[in-house]
Amino acid sequence: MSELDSLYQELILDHSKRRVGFGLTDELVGVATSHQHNPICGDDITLRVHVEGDVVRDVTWEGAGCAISQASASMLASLVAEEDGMSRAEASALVEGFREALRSRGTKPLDEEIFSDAAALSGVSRYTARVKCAMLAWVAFEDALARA
Amino acid sequence: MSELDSLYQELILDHSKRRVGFGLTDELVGVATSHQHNPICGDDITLRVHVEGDVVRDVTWEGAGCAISQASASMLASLVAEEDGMSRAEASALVEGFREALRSRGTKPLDEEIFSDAAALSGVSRYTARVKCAMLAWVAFEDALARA
Amino acid sequence: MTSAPSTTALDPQTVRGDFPILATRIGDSPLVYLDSGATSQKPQAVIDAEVAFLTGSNAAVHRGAHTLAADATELYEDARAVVAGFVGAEPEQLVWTSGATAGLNLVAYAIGNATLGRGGAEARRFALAPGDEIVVTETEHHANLIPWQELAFRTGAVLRHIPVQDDGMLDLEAAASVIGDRTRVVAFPHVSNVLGIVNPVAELVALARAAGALTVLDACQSAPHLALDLPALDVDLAVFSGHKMLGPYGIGGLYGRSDVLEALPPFLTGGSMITTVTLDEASYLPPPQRFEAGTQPVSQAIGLAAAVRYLDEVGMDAVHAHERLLERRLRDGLRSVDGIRLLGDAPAGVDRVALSAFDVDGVHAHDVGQFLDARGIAVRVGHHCAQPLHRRFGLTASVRASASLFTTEDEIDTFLDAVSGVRGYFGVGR
Amino acid sequence: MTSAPSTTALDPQTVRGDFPILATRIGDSPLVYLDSGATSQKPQAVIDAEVAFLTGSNAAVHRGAHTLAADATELYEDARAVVAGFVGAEPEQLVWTSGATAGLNLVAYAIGNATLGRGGAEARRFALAPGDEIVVTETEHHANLIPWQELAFRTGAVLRHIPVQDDGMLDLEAAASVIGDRTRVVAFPHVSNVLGIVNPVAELVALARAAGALTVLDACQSAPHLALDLPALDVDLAVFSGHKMLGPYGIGGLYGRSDVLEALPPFLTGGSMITTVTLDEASYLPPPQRFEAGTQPVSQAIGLAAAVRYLDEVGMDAVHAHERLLERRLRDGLRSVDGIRLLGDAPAGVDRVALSAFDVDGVHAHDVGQFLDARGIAVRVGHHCAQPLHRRFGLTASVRASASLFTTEDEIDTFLDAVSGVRGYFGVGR
Ligand SMILES: Cc1ncc(COP(=O)(O)O)c(C=O)c1O
Ligand SMILES: Cc1ncc(COP(=O)(O)O)c(C=O)c1O
Repeated sequence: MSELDSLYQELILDHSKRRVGFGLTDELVGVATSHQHNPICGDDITLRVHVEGDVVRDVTWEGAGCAISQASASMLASLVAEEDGMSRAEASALVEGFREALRSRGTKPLDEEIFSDAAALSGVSRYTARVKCAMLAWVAFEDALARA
Repeated sequence: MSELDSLYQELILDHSKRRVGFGLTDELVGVATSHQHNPICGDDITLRVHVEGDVVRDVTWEGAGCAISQASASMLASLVAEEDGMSRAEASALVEGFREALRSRGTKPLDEEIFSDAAALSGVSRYTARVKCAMLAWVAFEDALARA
Repeated sequence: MTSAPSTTALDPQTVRGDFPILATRIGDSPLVYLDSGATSQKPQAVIDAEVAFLTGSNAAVHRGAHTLAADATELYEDARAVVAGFVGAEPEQLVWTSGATAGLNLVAYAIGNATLGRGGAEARRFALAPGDEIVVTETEHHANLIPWQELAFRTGAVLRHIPVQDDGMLDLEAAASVIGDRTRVVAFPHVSNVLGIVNPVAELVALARAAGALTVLDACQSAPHLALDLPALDVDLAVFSGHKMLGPYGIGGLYGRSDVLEALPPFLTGGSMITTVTLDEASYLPPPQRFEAGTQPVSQAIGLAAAVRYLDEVGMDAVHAHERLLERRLRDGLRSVDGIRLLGDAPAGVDRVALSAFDVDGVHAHDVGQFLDARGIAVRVGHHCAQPLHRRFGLTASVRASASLFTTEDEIDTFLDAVSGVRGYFGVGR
Repeated sequence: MTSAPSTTALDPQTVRGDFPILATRIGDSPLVYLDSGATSQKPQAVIDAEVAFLTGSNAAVHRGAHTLAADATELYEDARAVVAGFVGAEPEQLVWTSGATAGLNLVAYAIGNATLGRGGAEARRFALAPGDEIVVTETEHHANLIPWQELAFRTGAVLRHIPVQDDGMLDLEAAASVIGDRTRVVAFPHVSNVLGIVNPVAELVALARAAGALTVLDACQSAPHLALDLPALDVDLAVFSGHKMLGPYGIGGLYGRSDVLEALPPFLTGGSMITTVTLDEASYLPPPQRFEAGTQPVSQAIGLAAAVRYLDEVGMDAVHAHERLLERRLRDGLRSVDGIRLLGDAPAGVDRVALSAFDVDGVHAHDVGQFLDARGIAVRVGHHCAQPLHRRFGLTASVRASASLFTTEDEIDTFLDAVSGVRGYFGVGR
């Protein structure tokens, strides 16, 4: 597998087109929205999280960006859907773990057990200029949680 | 003669103390004054020229500065006194010739026949940082002539 | 110019030997540097000039009587004369800045200061009244846009713009109606850093002059590529950046007509730009020193002089001719790739520099850049500090390839070949 | 700091080998460089760091996805972390500037912009009303004086000053009455570039804090000579210049407390400091980027990081201890020469850097400098950009000798020996 292929794995290209969670839900009680923007490339994301009590119900999003950023948002949404009912604390820990791995310059891969499809983003951490692309949705998720 | 001695010739040190023309005359008809300032060292000179018709009568001055600038003013005043009655055109030519020599980086010495004691300032032209010191009085002279 | 324009054609292979970074490999591939529009690479002569200065003559300029200081001052002022000559100007018409952005801010703030009553009677001609108009273009780099926005906010002036056509040409008819009685400043790029088109300076200057407006030219993207004669272009002020024209970072030039610079109040204040200072007030030196507060980028000025000497030796006409060849190959090639949309696809015959920004249908610019990088090809992706222009073309980002005097036709072909594989790799199209 | 402070004493002979320019001869004499207060000489490590960057990793930072651009961005942001660490700060508290003059202008103009309503509600705390007071000292370098004069003119604020005593110490009693209810800004030097005395930062900060005023520290002459911990000094903002601390020209730092930087409106505007830009308005990034418009001096930032790494390896405590030795030898020696008057002859025990300005009775400073230069000794002559301070001491110019970590005691002796011959040569005294 070439270096480029390890960055753009099938799973990533696939998610970047499938875009799980694309399309914002309505604003209800317990729903909070975050808008994030990458000033370098002009990409942006609007991400909405639905929390009931301590339970994160779902993530939906809209936005435009590169394959990495789109795949990352899609993978995050599908992870939240799979986990079905993660707590705020679990969600925060996920974001922290993701951030740490992405900033590790290839030294800390993402655990597939925990991150599911998103573990395919491990390779991004060796491309420091692309870390922001992968982080965009997760930062939005963190921010929206804090508001929800 | 060391390099330094060729810059600070006896004649120069002597003029820097004797200061021919030091002390401004009264402002009369045909008298004009120029104030010049060297922003690098803070030195300044106030130089007054007395012109009758087309004839430059005398130069007087006041000011503080280094040995080169004081000597140069003194030598200019004594040159004008010696020449006794130079025309404006002659005066302008003198300033031009002086400037050219001083900017020549040692390639065009001042002719003693023309510049009298001031010819001792030839050595200054090799010290680009000091050219302004030697020029100060002559620039003031040129400026005052234009106003007289 | 320090030498007669070269009439011999440029041989990029010879030139390449002068640029040490070109020996770099990116993974298994040789570096194909097509990002000169962002920053240029430096020939050895520039590096050597700076190192020679720092190890042999370094000292504060205009401030000491000692030998090193005198040597440094001479080298520094010679550098000014050389760089001024490169753009057709006199030394006292060239103000050192830390770059084009700093130069444009200098002009905008100096006008702001004049508006607040600084600079005395001479400066009154620059003062803006609420409702006065500043005109820019829709193609502006942020550096030639935001300083004017801020000036407008601070003074009550109104910012207007000349629109750009679908083909990347400025709409001169619209310009004639935008520029009018209330116009006080017209600021525009010689060459846009996204479109690569050489704008019609004479026409815009004529409109501005008729309105009595000050003209400010952003020459960042022309200075490295064309023979420039700023006085002949008849603009009032112009800026360029050293790092885009083979020179060091941290140095640039502001050219000004003498009467304009002489009347403009200072911007940055501090040491070396004053005559007399008391605790309460200061009086200022004439230009260019009036605009050069504090310790200047001395080694960088000397490095920039080495850069323009190098360009002059190659010959700016030869540089432009070579880059025109590259430019045609680049654009013709891109046009023939499926799913590519060129930004600013002006009619043939329009003068340009070798720079093309484009969109790949279905693939984000960032991904295109990454794909090219894996083949050693360095391009710029994003909005290139021109968000309004991208919005005008319905995009947030594009890919930009920009060549330089050392770019070869083979490199252009390598690039085109890679671009034609992008959509396939990302599984879009066909 | 990147390494633990060295406890071993500094050996200037070892250090000298790192500075290629020290091999220079001035005529027949070895160079004795006593003009580090104007600009420092650069160790080979600084030159090497810049050259390595320019020949191996040069590319525009924060803007490209290609390999060189990513490498360059990393080196550049690492440099920020290293330089911030050197002054005890976090990376996001360090804004790159082109030098101290630019940093002080940034602060003064940003306050001016806040006064004109820019920066929204957070920035209102900086806005000045007519009659508000800005306080500086009588010892100021023009860079920390004129920007405040101009700000006062633009806003209607009043500029006041803390006087200096005959012995060069700031008059703290007077300071307590100058700084008061109307004081909004207190700007002062950590070390004056003429007196060499380390000013009582804690006392001045306490007075300013009590008045609710913003504090701005000019750390130009302390950063190269003392271990600096700006957050511990509790100032709001501070500036320093790279070229005075073994680094390149064209780079400097503005340190700011996070809450202050976050609330301050931008100064220079352009690329790389924005989030969203339309033709009509722009929104701005958080600090430090908000204050870093346009292409930054990238290679110079990397060079400055190499400089502070070098200083840290020698150890700032060792540097200060060595320079204290030199300083005592210098001042004791000068005191024993007939007809010499020291500026700022503060009581023994006052902390200082190795810098002495003095007047030679009957001989103009320029002539003293020339005399010393003929012996290879480089000193600075003039007003050193501190005209009001010279006027305070009844002078227009003085001679200044300033040492550095590579200065030896022998060099101080050579200097003192030469100084004792000055009046004889010019035929004054005895
Ligand atoms: C057209 C144009 N104008 C202005 C600038 C700003 O130049 P700098 O970033 O060197 O200040 C650039 C480059 O970024 C440019 O391409
Ligand atoms: C105390 C002090 N402040 C400010 C400055 C200005 O620094 P720069 O000229 O590097 O901007 C200097 C040096 O000239 C200085 O010594």
